[in-house]
Amino acid sequence: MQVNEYRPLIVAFCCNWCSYAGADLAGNNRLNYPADVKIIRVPCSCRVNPMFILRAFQRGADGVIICGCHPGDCHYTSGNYYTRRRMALLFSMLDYLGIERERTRLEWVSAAEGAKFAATMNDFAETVAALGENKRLEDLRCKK
Amino acid sequence: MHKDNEKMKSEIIRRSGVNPSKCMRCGKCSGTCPAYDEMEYHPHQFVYMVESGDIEPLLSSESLYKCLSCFACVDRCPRGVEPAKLVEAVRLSVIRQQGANHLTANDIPEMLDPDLPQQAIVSAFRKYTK
Amino acid sequence: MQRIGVFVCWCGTNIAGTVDVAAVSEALKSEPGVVFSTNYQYMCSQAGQDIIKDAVKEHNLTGIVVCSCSPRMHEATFRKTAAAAGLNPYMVEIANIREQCSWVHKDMLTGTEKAIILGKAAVAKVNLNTPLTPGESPVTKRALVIGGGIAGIQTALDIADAGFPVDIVEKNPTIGGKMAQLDKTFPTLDCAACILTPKMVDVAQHENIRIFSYSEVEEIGGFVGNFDVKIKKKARFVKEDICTGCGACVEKCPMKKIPNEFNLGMDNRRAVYIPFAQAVPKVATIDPSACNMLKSGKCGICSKVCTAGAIDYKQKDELIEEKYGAIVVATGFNPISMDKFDEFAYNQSRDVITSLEFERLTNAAGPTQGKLLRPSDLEHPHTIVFVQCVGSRCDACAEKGKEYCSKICCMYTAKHAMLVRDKYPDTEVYVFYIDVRTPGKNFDEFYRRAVEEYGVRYIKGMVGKITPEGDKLKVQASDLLADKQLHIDADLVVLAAAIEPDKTARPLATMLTASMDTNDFFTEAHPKLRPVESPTAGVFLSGTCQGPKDIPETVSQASAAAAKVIGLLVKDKLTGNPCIASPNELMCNGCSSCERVCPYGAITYIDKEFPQPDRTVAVRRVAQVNPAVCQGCGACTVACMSGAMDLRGFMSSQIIAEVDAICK
Amino acid sequence: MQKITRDQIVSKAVSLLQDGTVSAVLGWRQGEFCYDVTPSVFNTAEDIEANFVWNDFCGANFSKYLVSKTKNIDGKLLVFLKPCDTYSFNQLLTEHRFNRESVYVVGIPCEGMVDISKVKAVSGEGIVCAESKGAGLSVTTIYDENPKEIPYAEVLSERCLNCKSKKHVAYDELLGDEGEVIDSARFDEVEKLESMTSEERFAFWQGELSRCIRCNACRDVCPACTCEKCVFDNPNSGAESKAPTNSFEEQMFHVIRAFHVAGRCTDCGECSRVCPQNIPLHLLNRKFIKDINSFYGDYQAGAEVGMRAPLVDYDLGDLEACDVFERRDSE
Repeated sequence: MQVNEYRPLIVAFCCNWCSYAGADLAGNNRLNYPADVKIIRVPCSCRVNPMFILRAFQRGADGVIICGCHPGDCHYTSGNYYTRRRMALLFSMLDYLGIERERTRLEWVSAAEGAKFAATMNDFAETVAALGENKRLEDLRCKK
Repeated sequence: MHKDNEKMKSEIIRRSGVNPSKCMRCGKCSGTCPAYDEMEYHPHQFVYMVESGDIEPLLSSESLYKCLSCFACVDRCPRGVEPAKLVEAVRLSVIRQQGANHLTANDIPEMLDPDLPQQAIVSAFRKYTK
Repeated sequence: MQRIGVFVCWCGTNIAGTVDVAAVSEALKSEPGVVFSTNYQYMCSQAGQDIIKDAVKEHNLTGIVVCSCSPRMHEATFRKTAAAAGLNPYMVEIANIREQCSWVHKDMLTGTEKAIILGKAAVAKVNLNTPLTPGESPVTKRALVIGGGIAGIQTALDIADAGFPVDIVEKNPTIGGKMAQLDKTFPTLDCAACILTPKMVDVAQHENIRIFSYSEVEEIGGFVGNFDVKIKKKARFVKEDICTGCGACVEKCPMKKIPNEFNLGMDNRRAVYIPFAQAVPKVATIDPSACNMLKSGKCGICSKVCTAGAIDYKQKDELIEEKYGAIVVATGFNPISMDKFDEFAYNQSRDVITSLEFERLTNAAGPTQGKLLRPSDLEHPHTIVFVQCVGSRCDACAEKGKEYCSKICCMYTAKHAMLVRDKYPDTEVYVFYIDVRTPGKNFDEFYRRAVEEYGVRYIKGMVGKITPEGDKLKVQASDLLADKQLHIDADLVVLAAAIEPDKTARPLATMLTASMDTNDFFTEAHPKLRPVESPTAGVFLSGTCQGPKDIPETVSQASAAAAKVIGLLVKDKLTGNPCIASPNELMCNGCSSCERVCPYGAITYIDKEFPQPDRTVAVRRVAQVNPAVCQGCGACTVACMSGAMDLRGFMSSQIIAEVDAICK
Repeated sequence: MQKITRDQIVSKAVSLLQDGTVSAVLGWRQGEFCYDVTPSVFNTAEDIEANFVWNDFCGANFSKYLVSKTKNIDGKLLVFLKPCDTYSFNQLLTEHRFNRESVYVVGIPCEGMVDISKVKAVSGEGIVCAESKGAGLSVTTIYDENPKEIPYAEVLSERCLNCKSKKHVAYDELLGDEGEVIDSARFDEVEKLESMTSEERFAFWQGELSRCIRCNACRDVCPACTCEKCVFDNPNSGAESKAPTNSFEEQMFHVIRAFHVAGRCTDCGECSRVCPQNIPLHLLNRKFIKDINSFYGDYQAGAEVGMRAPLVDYDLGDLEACDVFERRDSE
């Protein structure tokens, strides 16, 4: 790998019960995905406050992905339904403000879907890398 | 499915507004049909044949004209499939093929006859503009 | 400021193969709060855990970061280690550098770089960790079972046998439910009463069980382990403890023309009545809408003939308040109304009946003493038509019927058809079906026997129309396989009506804050893994209130629910998960947003006084989280606009710190 | 212009105060300039008769003031609400922000309020008098004592030109006639933005939001922003910041603010009215309203008390986040 090649910074919020376990399964099966992806564990995708996502962008993240249990499978029965509404509206708003819509994503990954987790992360990292640096959103103060 | 059949199927589905894949093959439509004995293809077969794109035989079948449009099948279908509307749509296909008796709204004024009942105008309009 | 120790695990070569563990422990040394950092081959081993314990003592650590495998693997292990070293177990955070780093990346450089960032995020989080202690709440060792059908009976018996007191609330004068009305049961054909009534007697005689019959639940408060329930015992105008159930009052009651609910109105009962011979409790009940004495004060015969002196015309509804640790819902089902199905002439002919009515007609204790006679003229029917799926499997948009399969109809119809052919071989029996569904032990064999041994005629095709004509019912249907129209002159038509949850279930669900689906069936906490629990802690589901079920399934679920209740009641205290929501009252707006998104009903509101800077006192509505009920999902934290609601263990500030550490 | 006169309102206020129905009146009082009208609490009939103002500049939505002004009141507070204000009133009641019993609502019809910046654009600065005259405003400035007449159509504020409802959804008493909900074109502007390219939109918002001076006026006036402690004032919230330091901070501030009121915003337009930099903030709120209507069915916050806001509700068949753009592009 070239040292100077641009690599995006990606924050992934994963719910503890499905998607975080899915990420673990991807690890168990040694399925590669870029190291650009850094996972933050939350109990449920509904714990993800839009403020966290904006904060990540502000601090220089190039892409933010939220992963939760499939609809109907939420450990807490209905958390991901709220996530779905919140993120649908937030993503639409970010797009409305002229921020590339490909920088945000919401995916349902179950604990059994290690392969889907890896594939999703590969695809998302590639998409975000193709967009280049997150110039429209970053907060210059926080850059090195 | 043959391409022409596929096309005709989607045309009939569009015109009738019926979704034949909702059918669970209970046969209540045929069970309730007063014209059953007159028909070569019975209401449930109509639904099944449209769903599988087997429309040719329907076009040439007398059954099309045996349907009384009593809508008993529409009323009683537990799945809301509305077989009579399918029969009507297939019938229209045949009528269309036979001649260009398709109307647009603009054609109506010159055909109007003061003695024609309003209801007839409206129902003809509904039928021939589809 | 925290004093944090960082422990980087090699996991043999699992981590060390792709991550330079020494570099990671070295890099994390300079993170804020870190006073000690090391690495070791197997942190989870006894030796590894000892390193952690020693470091805690030696360096007075207040927080621990372990860079190792997934927290789903060893978080519990390291929390125990911390506790053993005298640290609060919730001061431990794990950086997952195996499953989410070394195993998925091939390159040492990127692997190490990522491991350091994940470690920094964990350190940033621990810096904001606070010691957490799980809340405790006492458990009232008593269970409430709502509904006294076979589901409620089985649940109550199992709980009571385990040594816990149980109360059954039944809205009817007797327990027994629908099963008491049945004749035989599939697929073994044992008589329902023969297997049910001994259980009813067991319930009545069990020292741990109280039956509140002719009673309803009025109000439910509290939470898991500590429910406060108000039960209304409706006045039955008979003193339950004195009545011997001799039936003298019933015999002498002059009001003889009251439709008998137990026989579904196919015969009559008196104004004072005992639903059936084996009723439990076997106590008479006076129907206030029919009794002359209660309506106009003129009669009083029953009081005169009652030698025990049990009749009490002045009896009032009684309100009972009791505490429970667990509540089991067993409210059961009813067949749907046939009013909307005009095509089947149910309201036009008495000889078109539902399957439940058919059960009573063939039951030896039923209106015809078990002789199969048709209701209109009490003649023996020679041609019987059974219609399946009446009102089941209907389109969601249709105005009549239900979308789901009622599950039990295929089997009981096979049973009915078989029994008719067995008792009356001269009878012609037709079953019109759409599909025959027989998934169950010995179910398909049973159905095949009906066809092969008993000669029941199964015809694929839904009946289209039934027209009463003279003393016959003209049945018109299409035989789809033979492709021909059938016209059958039937003497009796039996409709397999769809089943729906009892009407009392919906208001009960509201009282329990338990969720329901669009069909008013109770929803499970998890459709596969927690099928007998409601999402509301302490509320359990038994029988058809959760979905259509036959008797064996109902009994299995009833026992499963009982096992869950016993598992709860056996505890002296409930220890909660300490990672729960907690509101900052000073910031709370009282807006109810959090309450609305909470899947568990854990949030309530109180009006609380707050001293103001000007020495006055202001009263504000503020949220309260019940620690015994909250499961810690965090939905409320995002619904809360002011940020008053936070989640312990996953506080907003902690997550933001992680975000910042990753994005630095 | 306004159908209802100052005299009608004043006599209603005085009689309710004098017969003891209410103990104080929330109304409008003259400010520094003729077009500068400020919300104020009146305690005496004399004060009302002398100083109560009702004209084309009484745009302020009083609902929010009820949260603080009813806290320590003995008896009831009389409040005059225009139709759009009543939606905020209901929304605040839904959120239990004040006690319905402490308020006496008199609904008053509204013919639309004037945007002073639009007036100034025609008349120039230095306005000394702006009075209703026929179908317009008669404006005198210090530079020109001959009054200039400007038709209302030119100076009505954007929110009034796109008025969504003349119907009062809450009141104890109504002055004048009940109006109707209006089929307004208020989403046209949002649609225009949606049809731009991503770059154009970014440029548009960058142009608008970079003018933000973080004065917090939009938040302070917003009837949906009644938090005991606002996240922007809370050092622990992760969103606190008193002054913008770069371009994204405005976006972050305004996205968070719009998100916090999403599903609760009644589209009263106060944010845009008070913005000293004339940023069209309502276009952010309307975007959420439009999306909510399109994704989850029509919803008007505050139409009734006790409604479940779309963001604290869900449907099993809700739109997936990834289908959001497809939905919009197909519209």
